[in-house]
Amino acid sequence: MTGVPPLDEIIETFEVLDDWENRFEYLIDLGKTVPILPLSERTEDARVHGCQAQVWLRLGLDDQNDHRIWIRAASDAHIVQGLIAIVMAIYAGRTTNEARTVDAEAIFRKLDLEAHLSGTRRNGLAAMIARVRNLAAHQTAVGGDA
Amino acid sequence: MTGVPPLDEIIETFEVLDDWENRFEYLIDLGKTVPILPLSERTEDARVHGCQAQVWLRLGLDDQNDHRIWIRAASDAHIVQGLIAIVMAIYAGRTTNEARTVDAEAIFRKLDLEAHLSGTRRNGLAAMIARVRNLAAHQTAVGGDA
Amino acid sequence: MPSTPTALDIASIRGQFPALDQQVHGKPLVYLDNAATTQKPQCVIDAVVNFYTSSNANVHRGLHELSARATKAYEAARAQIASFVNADAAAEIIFTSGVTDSLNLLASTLGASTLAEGDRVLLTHMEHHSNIVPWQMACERVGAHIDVIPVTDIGELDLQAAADLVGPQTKVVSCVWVSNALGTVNDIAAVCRLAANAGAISIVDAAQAGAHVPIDVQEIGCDFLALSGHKMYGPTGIGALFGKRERLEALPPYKGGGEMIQSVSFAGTTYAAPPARFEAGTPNIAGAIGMAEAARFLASLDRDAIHAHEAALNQIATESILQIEGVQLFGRSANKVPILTFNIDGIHPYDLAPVLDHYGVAIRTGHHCTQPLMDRLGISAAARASFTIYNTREEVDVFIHALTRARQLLLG
Amino acid sequence: MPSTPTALDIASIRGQFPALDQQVHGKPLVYLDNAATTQKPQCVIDAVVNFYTSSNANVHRGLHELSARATKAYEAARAQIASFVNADAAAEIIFTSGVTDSLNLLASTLGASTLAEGDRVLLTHMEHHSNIVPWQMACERVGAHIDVIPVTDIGELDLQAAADLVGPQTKVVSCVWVSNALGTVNDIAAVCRLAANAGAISIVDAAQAGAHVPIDVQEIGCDFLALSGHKMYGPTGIGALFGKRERLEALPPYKGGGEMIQSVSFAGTTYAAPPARFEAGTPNIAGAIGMAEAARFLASLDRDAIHAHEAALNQIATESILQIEGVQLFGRSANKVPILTFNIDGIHPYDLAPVLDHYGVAIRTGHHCTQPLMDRLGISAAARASFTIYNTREEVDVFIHALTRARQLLLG
Ligand SMILES: Cc1ncc(COP(=O)(O)O)c(C=O)c1O
Ligand SMILES: Cc1ncc(COP(=O)(O)O)c(C=O)c1O
Repeated sequence: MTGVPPLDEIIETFEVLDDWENRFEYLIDLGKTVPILPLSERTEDARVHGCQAQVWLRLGLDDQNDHRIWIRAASDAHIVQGLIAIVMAIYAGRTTNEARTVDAEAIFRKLDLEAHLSGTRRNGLAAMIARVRNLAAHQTAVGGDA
Repeated sequence: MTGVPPLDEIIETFEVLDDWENRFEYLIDLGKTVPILPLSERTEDARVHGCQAQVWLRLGLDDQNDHRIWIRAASDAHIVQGLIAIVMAIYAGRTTNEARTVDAEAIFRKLDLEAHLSGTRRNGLAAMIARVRNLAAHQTAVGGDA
Repeated sequence: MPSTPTALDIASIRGQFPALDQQVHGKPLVYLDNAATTQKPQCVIDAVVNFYTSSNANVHRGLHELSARATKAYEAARAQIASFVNADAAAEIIFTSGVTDSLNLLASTLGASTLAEGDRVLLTHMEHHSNIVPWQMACERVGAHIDVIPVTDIGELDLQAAADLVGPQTKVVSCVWVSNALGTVNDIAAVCRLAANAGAISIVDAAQAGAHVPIDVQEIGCDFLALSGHKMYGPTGIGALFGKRERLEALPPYKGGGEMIQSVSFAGTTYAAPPARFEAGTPNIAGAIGMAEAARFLASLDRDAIHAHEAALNQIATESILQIEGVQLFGRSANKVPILTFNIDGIHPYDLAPVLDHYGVAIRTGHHCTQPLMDRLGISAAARASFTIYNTREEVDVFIHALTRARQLLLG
Repeated sequence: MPSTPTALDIASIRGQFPALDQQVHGKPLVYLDNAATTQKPQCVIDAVVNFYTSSNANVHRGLHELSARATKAYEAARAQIASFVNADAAAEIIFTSGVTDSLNLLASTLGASTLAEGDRVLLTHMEHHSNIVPWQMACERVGAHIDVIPVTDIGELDLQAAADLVGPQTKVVSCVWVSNALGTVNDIAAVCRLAANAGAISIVDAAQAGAHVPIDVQEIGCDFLALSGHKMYGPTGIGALFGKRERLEALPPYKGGGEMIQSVSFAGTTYAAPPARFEAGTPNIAGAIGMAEAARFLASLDRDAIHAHEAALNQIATESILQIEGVQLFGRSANKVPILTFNIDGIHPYDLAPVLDHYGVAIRTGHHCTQPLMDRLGISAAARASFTIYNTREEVDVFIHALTRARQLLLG
């Protein structure tokens, strides 16, 4: 497992793939690049509610590494797992300053995955982005789930 | 005061009067033919609710006279007083059997006074008709307010 | 039911629904999310537009022409719904904003007037959250309890068990007529009899029944019955609650405001008679008129032919879907409307919907606001394809084809 | 407010309202019943029609294209209303079915969470029944009491007296911004400050403000503010309730049902965060979209020019009506919208409306759902002519002429 590819590569690949089935398969493949979240970490406090699929999201700031954002997450649905990969490509390893300036919605719109964003706050993807933003906004690293 | 004219005469007069102002004035004049309801009889139990104007309505069956319907009523609004006159022309002095077969709404429609009927049950005219009908349906004479 | 239903002219029915005539992702729309909400025929849209363009006014207290017209149209809508459910009188119909609002009205007012500590409310394991949560809230307030009629493996009510659950403390029996998750058409008359025999009030959630089943409250023998406009080809934001006259008269008011009062003073307020008592504030006038038009539309159709058409859709869709490997179909009652709720082994329903969407096929996934039923079925979510009068056999084929393709794509 | 409002092009605004272009009893309609409900511009009607003809689906849990579109449109409507009232976030807007529903939501949930025995709720003597009855019901449940800010002879709030009525037990202050019966525009920011200083929750009934006054909840400093779509050129059956985020988060749920839950089981149910927590069931999706379009329409107008136009209508109508013998005009504040509530000596208002109707003039008569105010004014009913942006000076003339004629007819 080489980990989630960089965001640029993901965007480029989406652009190259001209038919939705291929993009769809790529999204599912992306999901497989997300490092596995051990079952022991899939606890209630890490649950992201509002998604039909189950989603666990743990995130924080890395003490060792410039206080950059780290994300570990998982879902039981392929597509959501793919979306998680993209969220990680967008945010993981960034400083909170960087994270604050990123327009994640615009990226999902560009990738034609906007439908998964609709219904803000009741939707897993939107809730994930909101959690990362919340972390970035408050700047304070919280061990484990923030 | 000669009392409320017979229904036929009212309908004919409405037909002859071809402009609404004249019909309106006639309706108001009709109201003046209703025998006065003494203040002492304008009590809460005789109130008809649901009308913007105040309406008092007392009715019953006449023991002396073949159990025919008697009506005594009053309103503080001219138009409603006129409508009362028509209700009396329709129902007063009838037997309950006769009353049950009268289509009062059709008469008001014919007289182009339908607007006063709308909003059944929240409206004074409709409530008056409903009270008379109720009396007719139950056949039992109740002294005073029925 | 008469024996020879005439064939329905589906194409002509379909042609009345403008939203069906569109493409999605370059494919013709196959709308199979009818249990969530139905599309609207042109006559319903026109009724709403006509109201706004020619008769718009507030109702009941106006003495001018527009207000008289609006009041007349609004009260005619009430009469139309009364006739749609075969109520005794128009005054037995309360306009609400939907089934959820109606059930909250009942739970709140019965909670304040009828339920006491130790009393019991009987629900079923297949209820929609709208027929569970309001009762939980009401019961919590007064210290009453909820009993639950079990659901059998094929998705029917266990009426045998139900009989044992009814006792002297049972004050309310509230039951879904047609399950939005299983498609099952419950023997609602039997449930209402059970309630009546125990002296309990019977309430029918007819959200899904509206579009599929002819409704006769006298035949069913229910005390209350709730409909949502948007699930029976009518507008959003409007619902109708039937209540037997004497039941309505016994209920305290729900919301306070204009129109529901007889007189207001800071010293004390008296309330109007039903239905006004339960319609505080300016009602959804255009909504009521649109819903009545939808009822008129439904009443104008040959209900037996609809039934036959929907039964055929159900049969062919069921047979076809079961040919797909790994399909688990929930709700296998012989008495059901064409609602197919299913999962495919190894595939999360969340993954299914977007794939089908690319084939133009709109289905819904999730818990369908029936989490207790999902628990009962041992699943957390499922996919649901729900058909209605305007769906065709060709659409069943497109659906099955898309599903097969999705399975290939997702199982790799 | 900038000093030189540009002239409004009333004819072009008027042209957007199809219902205004009709005759009544053979006379051009002069619609002066705007405080009861406003007419709808074509853009609002079109927004509703477009939703039904192209994007109709249920919101929030669908993963197909139509549902995504419907959800996006519904949430965009929420954002539009948030911007209309200058809320901090879209999540501070709850869609309800109108001001009456919103005030019941607040009275019910604050009654269950904030009000206790001996507490006091401060209202005013000019409240609409919708802002009285729900509080009477809530107070009765918990043993709280209502205080009433008096109204002066010219129809303004006596804020001096109000200060004395606020005490440590005052938990809620709920006040109308623009009186539907007097036209008075209250100093609502002062009322909200009074509440804040006492640690009480402030609620603004903005039913009449919606169409007439620019709304900025931050400037007012209110905790809650309620709007009805139908009174601000939007559809019937929809309203919006603004609530400060932390206030909404502190409120228990109102109605139970779909969408407002986090999880449901018969063992116990947990609730979603606002705004979902307060939107049980399928919302009035088309209504919300139409209301947002109405807000967009209003926002697109030059509000200063509207204000100037309405002030001119008010002045000319007031001056003219006072020339008619025997006219008593209620509500003489310098700070008012063009609502004229009046009686004519010797004439019952019930008699006035049908006569005016024959001149094409639609006015309302009755207690205007403000019986306590009527008592304060020593009357049981009054006539009301309420003007809005699309009314013209010529219509004022027609109204005054019809009134003069009616007086002759009724007194003569
Ligand atoms: C001041 C005021 N408050 C509340 C209401 C109630 O609004 P709705 O009937 O839309 O719920 C109205 C409208 O009649 C009003 O004018
Ligand atoms: C069986 C059933 N009951 C209740 C409801 C709630 O209806 P509404 O959302 O229109 O209030 C629904 C719709 O989702 C339903 O299917």
